[in-house]
Amino acid sequence: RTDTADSGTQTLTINKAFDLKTADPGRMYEPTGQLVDKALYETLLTFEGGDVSKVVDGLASLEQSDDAKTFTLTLTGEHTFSDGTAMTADDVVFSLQRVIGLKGNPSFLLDGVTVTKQDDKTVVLTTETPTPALPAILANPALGILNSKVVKENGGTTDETDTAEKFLNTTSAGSGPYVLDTLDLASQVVLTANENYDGDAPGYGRVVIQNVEGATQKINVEGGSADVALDLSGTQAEALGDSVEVTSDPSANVIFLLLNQNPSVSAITSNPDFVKAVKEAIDYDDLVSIAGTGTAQASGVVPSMLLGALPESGALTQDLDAAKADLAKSGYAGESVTLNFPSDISLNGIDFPTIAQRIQSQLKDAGITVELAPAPVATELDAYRNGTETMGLWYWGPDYPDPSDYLVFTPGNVVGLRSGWAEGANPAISTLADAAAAGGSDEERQSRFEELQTALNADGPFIPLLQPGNNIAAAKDVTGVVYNAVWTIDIAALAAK
Amino acid sequence: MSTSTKAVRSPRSRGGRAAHPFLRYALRRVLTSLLLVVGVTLVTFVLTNLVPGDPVAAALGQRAAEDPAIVAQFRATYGLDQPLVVQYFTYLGNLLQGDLGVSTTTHNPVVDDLAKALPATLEIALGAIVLSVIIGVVLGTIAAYRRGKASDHVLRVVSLAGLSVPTFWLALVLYYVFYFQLHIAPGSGRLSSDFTTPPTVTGLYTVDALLAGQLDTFLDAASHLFLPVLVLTLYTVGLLTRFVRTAVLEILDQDYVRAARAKGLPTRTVIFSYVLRGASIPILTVVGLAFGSLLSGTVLVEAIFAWPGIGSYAYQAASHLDLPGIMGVGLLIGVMYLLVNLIVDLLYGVLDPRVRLAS
Amino acid sequence: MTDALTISGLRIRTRTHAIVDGIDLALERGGIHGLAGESGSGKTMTALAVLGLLPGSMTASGSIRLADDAGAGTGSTGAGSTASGIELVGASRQVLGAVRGRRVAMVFQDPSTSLHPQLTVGRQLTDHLRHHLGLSKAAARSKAEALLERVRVPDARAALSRYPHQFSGGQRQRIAIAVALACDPTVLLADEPTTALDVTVQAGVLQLLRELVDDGGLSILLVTHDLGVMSAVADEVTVMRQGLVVESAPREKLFTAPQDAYTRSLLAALPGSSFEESPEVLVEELVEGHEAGSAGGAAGSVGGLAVEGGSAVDGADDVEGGAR
Amino acid sequence: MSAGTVLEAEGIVVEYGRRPALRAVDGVGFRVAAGEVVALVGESGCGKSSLARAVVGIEKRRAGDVRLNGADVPPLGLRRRSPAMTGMQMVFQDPNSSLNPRRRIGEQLGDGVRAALARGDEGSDPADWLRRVGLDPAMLTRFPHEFSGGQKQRIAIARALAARPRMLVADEPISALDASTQTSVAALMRSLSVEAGAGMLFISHDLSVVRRIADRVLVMYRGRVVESGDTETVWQNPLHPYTRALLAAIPLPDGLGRLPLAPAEADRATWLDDVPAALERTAA
Amino acid sequence: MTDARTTRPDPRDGAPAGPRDGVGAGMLDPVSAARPRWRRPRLRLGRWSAPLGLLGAAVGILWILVALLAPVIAPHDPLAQDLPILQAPGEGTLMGTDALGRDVFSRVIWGARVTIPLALLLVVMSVLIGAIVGAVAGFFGRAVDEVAMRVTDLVMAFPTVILAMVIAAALGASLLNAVLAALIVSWPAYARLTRGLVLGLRSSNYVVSGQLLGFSPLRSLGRDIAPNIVGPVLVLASLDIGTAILLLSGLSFLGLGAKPPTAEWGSMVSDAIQNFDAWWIGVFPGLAILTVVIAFNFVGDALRDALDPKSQTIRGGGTTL
Ligand SMILES: Nc1ncnc2c1ncn2[C@@H]1O[C@H](COP(=O)(O)OP(=O)(O)OP(=O)(O)O)[C@@H](O)[C@H]1O
Ligand SMILES: Nc1ncnc2c1ncn2[C@@H]1O[C@H](COP(=O)(O)OP(=O)(O)OP(=O)(O)O)[C@@H](O)[C@H]1O
Ligand SMILES: [Mg+2]
Ligand SMILES: [Mg+2]
Ligand code: NI
Repeated sequence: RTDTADSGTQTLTINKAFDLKTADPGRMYEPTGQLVDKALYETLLTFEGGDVSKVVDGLASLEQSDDAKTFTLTLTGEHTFSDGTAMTADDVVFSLQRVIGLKGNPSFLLDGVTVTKQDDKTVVLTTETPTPALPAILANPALGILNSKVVKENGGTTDETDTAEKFLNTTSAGSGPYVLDTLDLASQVVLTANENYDGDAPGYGRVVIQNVEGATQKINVEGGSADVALDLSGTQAEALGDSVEVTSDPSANVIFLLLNQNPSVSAITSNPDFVKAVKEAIDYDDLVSIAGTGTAQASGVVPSMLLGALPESGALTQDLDAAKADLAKSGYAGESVTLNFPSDISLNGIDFPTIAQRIQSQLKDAGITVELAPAPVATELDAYRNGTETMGLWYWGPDYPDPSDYLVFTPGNVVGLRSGWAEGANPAISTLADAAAAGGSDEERQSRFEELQTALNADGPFIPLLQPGNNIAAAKDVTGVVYNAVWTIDIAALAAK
Repeated sequence: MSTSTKAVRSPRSRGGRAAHPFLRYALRRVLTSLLLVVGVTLVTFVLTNLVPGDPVAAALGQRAAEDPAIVAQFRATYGLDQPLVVQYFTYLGNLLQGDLGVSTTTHNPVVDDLAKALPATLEIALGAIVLSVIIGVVLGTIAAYRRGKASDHVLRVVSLAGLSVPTFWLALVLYYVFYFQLHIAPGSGRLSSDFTTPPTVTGLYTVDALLAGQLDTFLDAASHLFLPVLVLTLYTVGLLTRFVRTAVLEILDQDYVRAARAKGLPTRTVIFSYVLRGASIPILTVVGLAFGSLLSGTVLVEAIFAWPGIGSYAYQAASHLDLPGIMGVGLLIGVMYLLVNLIVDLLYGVLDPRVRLAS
Repeated sequence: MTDALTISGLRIRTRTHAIVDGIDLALERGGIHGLAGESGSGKTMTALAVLGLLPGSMTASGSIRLADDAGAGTGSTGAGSTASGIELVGASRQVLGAVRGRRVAMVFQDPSTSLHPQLTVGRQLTDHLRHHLGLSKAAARSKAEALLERVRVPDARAALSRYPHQFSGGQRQRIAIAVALACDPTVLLADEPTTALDVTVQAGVLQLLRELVDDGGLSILLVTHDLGVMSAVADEVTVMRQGLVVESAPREKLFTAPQDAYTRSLLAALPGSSFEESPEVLVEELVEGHEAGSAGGAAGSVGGLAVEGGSAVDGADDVEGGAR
Repeated sequence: MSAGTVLEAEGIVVEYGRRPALRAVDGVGFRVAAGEVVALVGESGCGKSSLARAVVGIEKRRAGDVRLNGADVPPLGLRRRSPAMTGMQMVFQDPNSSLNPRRRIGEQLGDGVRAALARGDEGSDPADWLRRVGLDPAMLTRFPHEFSGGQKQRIAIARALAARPRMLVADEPISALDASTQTSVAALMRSLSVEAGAGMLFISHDLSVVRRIADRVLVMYRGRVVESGDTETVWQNPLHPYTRALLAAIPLPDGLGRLPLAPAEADRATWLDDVPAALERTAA
Repeated sequence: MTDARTTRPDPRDGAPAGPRDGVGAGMLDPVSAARPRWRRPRLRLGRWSAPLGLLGAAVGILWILVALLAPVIAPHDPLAQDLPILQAPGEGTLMGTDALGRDVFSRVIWGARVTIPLALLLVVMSVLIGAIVGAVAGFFGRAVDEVAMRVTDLVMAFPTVILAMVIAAALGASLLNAVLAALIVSWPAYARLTRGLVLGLRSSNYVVSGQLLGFSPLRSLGRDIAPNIVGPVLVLASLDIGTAILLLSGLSFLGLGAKPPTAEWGSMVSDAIQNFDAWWIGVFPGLAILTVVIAFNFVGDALRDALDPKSQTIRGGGTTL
């Protein structure tokens, strides 16, 4: 390793378990992509550090109408792209319209949003329905602003005919602190400092993000061949020596269990008493301890760092006696219940098979026989989406840091349907959900979401289990490591001591 | 009164009575190989379509697949809305133009992906095969020469053990010991992160680094090769040692070896010019086979060492139901397997005058 | 002393049993000594023992003495030579290396397997020439060409760059003989050199062998079980059976007045010999021989037939020995 | 078809491969009478085995007819051979490969007996056959590996004869045997087949044995029969240059040290000449 | 009197000639025993191969006993998660505990019940299918042979692990499906071997003799051919048990075989990836695989020496697992 005194020319090595599909912001919607694009592109609005409950100005400042239907964004100051050209409202319009028009993975972020240019510095976004989440959405790196001229020259359009992905996977076209040097989806991404960046030069001149599995990450960061490791499990983090600094926070991912409410899928899991029994049979503390450092029990479906999260006191607790009683009430006769789960997902270092096995063992103690049915995500997603799983173990990561993203866990909505929870299956909860969706002040929203989640915990088919710990290990000489629920870490904020 | 052993003629004259000139034969082999390749694509195609999952679900994010427009768009882009038969023939048609489709996981043309992954795999596979041929031939010859002696038995045990080690386990153990405990070997990947990829000529980092005169890059690339190559080598060495031993034993039994010794030639000459040359054809055959199985074996090894080669690519494609990706890998490995066989065949001609001169 | 090679008290053993059990044999200078005997009697092993090429599982004891080269006049006497010649049993690697191919050469039974199929004839003719005599490539090649002409391989120059499979069986055996003769050895061990050849071809090879001896300098130990061949070229004949010499005599004496029962039975099987018998008699012998054998103790009573038929009981052991 | 003829072959052609085809047998015809031993001699590779195999039907004939007792001999295919055709049996050169190593010899001899029975011929006792070829009947339960090469060959002969063949084809049945047994096995074959009234085609390159047991000889050269006739006639008065060279090249075991005559290269050219007078001669 | 001069096989008797048809048509041909040169299987164990074989047999039997007696031997329920997690060996358990607090030792013991019988099943099935296909192809030749051999070519040209991966993915991960996937890739080796042997034997003198005596095809196949190919096929099979264990545990390692919480060696090794520090989780099951495979390989090797000192077969399409 060739360390030089000047940190600006130093190489920073980050280990990450890749789920990288592209570096094109218009198509990217995976954690690794967020991490990379955050360094390459700038967004109109953004978050500061790890606080995702409050949106701050990014490239632009925001003016929002009271009905949360009109959002006026004005570019602040001068911004230049990596090739030296200045950013204008045209670039903003192009970038946002491109995301919408591509119909790529992130296009849903701007569903129903119309983008219009007001003048060279100002862009107006309008929506049909109130969209209080839009500011938080705009902080997503997928909505990073592209150099429209360069992208258009390389096949960029604002509809499906766009062919700029290839170009954006070799060269970046943004205004962020770094530019893309090389991108290999399977092995590594190399970034170099953007010479035309208008902010402070980033701490490292060259950043290498390598695709490495959790266990190896630990070795690498201990041995010094990696500076930052992003996917350590709790146990791995605990076992790290003093040579590294570990930042542990619960992540924004919520791992939950679903029990199908559709009687034609499963008679027993659609039985409310059985659902209750399962809720009471699970030993949540044990699951947390298995998962290790940083992990917390998920009180409700909304993760703790978001507005509207349920306080710890509202969380489900184990009560084996009640479980036995409810089980008896349900008429469960010892038949085996299938638990489907993706076998190849490891979330923040926690293996789904591990959790599934633990749950199986816990439920067995309560008298419930569970048969595990793992399958690769690719295969299992189908059953999950079609709502045909009897019992499923999944997780939900926020698409944007706003509780409205969690309304999907209600009857007739996306995740609700996956658990066989049809529209009208539970009118009380639907009413609570409608109220939560309406918007309002932060306080109002907070209490409405709490109510909704309390009801969900009591009567819903979902069992929030864990918010796995996000353990970031960094060499002692690296500063600025802050976990962010959207982009994991801001690479540009890292610097050498 | 003579006891006839005319039947002896040339016991290994496989090509001795070739009805066709060698070239015709080679051509026929190429043609059948091509048919086989088509067969490989067909099998992959059918198999991947049997998989119950939906590639759309796998390729799109959790949220995006909810949107029917996005899904339809995706299907149209990748031609998944066509009937299977049409899809297959489209694939074949494109194949003829060197187009293997676009991977649904990486969104890159499969050809480009493979072109990038292949050198990585070749680097370890070639390293392993070269190493194991050298070691295997030396050990096998020693074992044959010392047949029945202690060293023969030791080699027998060692090579059988080599064949018995689960590669995936060995890779982990070596990684644990050499990297985790002893810090001798470098971590995963092809290069340490402080080195930049040498200018691409062959795609083999070691070779490219040398060509570019970057000695330290070469050393780093070579040190990364060490463990994966070692793991792959151990298995093949076992196979080759056992085989070379038998092949050499067979040759040692030949009159021409006895004749060479009766001529008073030094042992070195006898081994290299007579014995090994005689055994070269069967040895070549196993080397070809071993190479094939090496290619297969890289899947696990690459997974463990995070080696960005064909194996990793295959695993990624298979677990994401990436149809073009899987078919591309199947095709590539199939073609390589056939290529290796073809090369072996052609080398027979070089090594065996009876084949070369048959007309 | 006129013997080129003297074998005395030679024993060849495997770990478990004796293959050759103390034989004496003298190969007279400038003559052809025929060695006959039943299959498995140890003829080949005897020849191999001379060159120290016995299979690893066998050991030799006794004495095999190679006479000094005085008569032949070529080459120098190697290490280990004494007034009475060089002892080959238990000789060092150096001594054997100097003797093999240089002073004692060997021709094998099957010409198609005793030449390396992947090496040109030229290479096989010259590599020991260059090794033993230190000749240059060109010199070795011209010597090789002369050799091929001497054994009458047509188009000798072109033949050098061809491969064994491009020659007929007879030509291959001539080439093998040329290879053996390359360094002007004094002793040639020929192990059934014509068995694999057609009679018409065999006749040519026999003539060649005779010529080589008559030209002087060479002595041949000719292993064959074809009594016709033996009668045609051998000067002295030794008959072996089960690792022992049963009879050794000048050719004419052996054919006209065989002493040993086994020799007689061999001759009896020949047409035109004074021991001729009709097929019917032979068949009866075969059957009787079996009965005698199974009755118990008629080892060798009616010669080979008895043994053949009578080996019923110990047949299995024999096969075991043979199927190594 | 003349009386007493068991086998009649006409214009047999055998070729191997194509482009260019190697013509191993080039239009050979002959007949064998009951109780007659016909020897086929010639140098290695002249097509003796090919002819024998074509006669039996193991090798496909490119042309020509073979009739056994007047019935056409079909090539040996996947189908089961008709009982009539089991009247022709063959003995092979290599005794080690002619017996199934996994079956007791009694059983294998029984196969022969069964073949005879299936044809409606009279059966026989396998033990009896063992005795006839000079082996102990008690050995019936043994496996082939427990026998020496000569013994195995005698068992193979016994099996062939147990099928009560009308015609026996023997392809160098003695050449893999030990010098001292060759003659007696050949003699045994002759006496047994003559006794059974079967015709025999006996292939050998050992002319001295041929002379002793054959009634007639066919001399083959390069796929053609160049000379044929009564054994003694051919021996005493060979007409074809190849036959002459062949006979002259036999070393005589007379102990006189006479070198056999080796044909000159130039002579070989003349061996391809046809000498019609050399064909089908009877005793002078 | 012996016949020391074992006549070497005539090149014509064997598989069809032509420039090494072997490599193209049958990978086994150029080096394998297309014609059996062995005689009856008298145990002709070499001085050393016998002890090794015996050692292998002993270890193999030991493992089989372990499998049978697992409930008795294992100190814990292999599935019970009642011990402290990630405990190092020695601290109350012999081989430590895994990430869920299960006793590794008990799981290794119970693992024998999973892999060994399945590997045996796999080999038996491969032998049956392969031998039947190979025998039919070799004996009846022509179109049947052509089709059968092209199919084996196809399967063998395909990367084993990837094929198994796709199949297992298609059928869903389960041990039985893994066996099925492995079966699809492993029968061709036997088909090849059997075909080669049958082809060689078909033209052998004793089979022809039988045909001349009026044997029906079935009788030829059953009496003359089958008994003579059993030996080499068994040798290959015994050597293949090890390969089968490696393949099955490799598939489980990739998550395509055993389902959790089954105590299967391959998946236990893969558990270790997540807990690198806890070396005992992966090392012991790996050693279990290693010893079983070595044991079977020793036995197979000794068997090969005993049955046929000269023959050797390359396992086509072998897998590095
Ligand atoms: N490599 C070997 N290891 C052990 N025994 C052997 C070996 N080679 C030959 N023998 C045995 O040695 C004995 C003598 O064999 P040898 O080859 O000398 O006989 P031979 O007289 O040359 O016979 P033939 O006429 O068949 O060539 C035989 O019993 C044979 O089985
Ligand atoms: N299966 C085959 N394929 C191609 N050529 C063959 C085949 N069998 C025989 N030949 C060739 O046909 C010719 C005649 O062979 P055949 O075996 O009939 O000779 P032969 O007289 O029996 O010789 P030998 O005395 O050596 O047994 C030879 O040139 C031989 O090489
Ligand atoms: Mg010999
Ligand atoms: Mg023949
Ligand atoms: Ni995508």
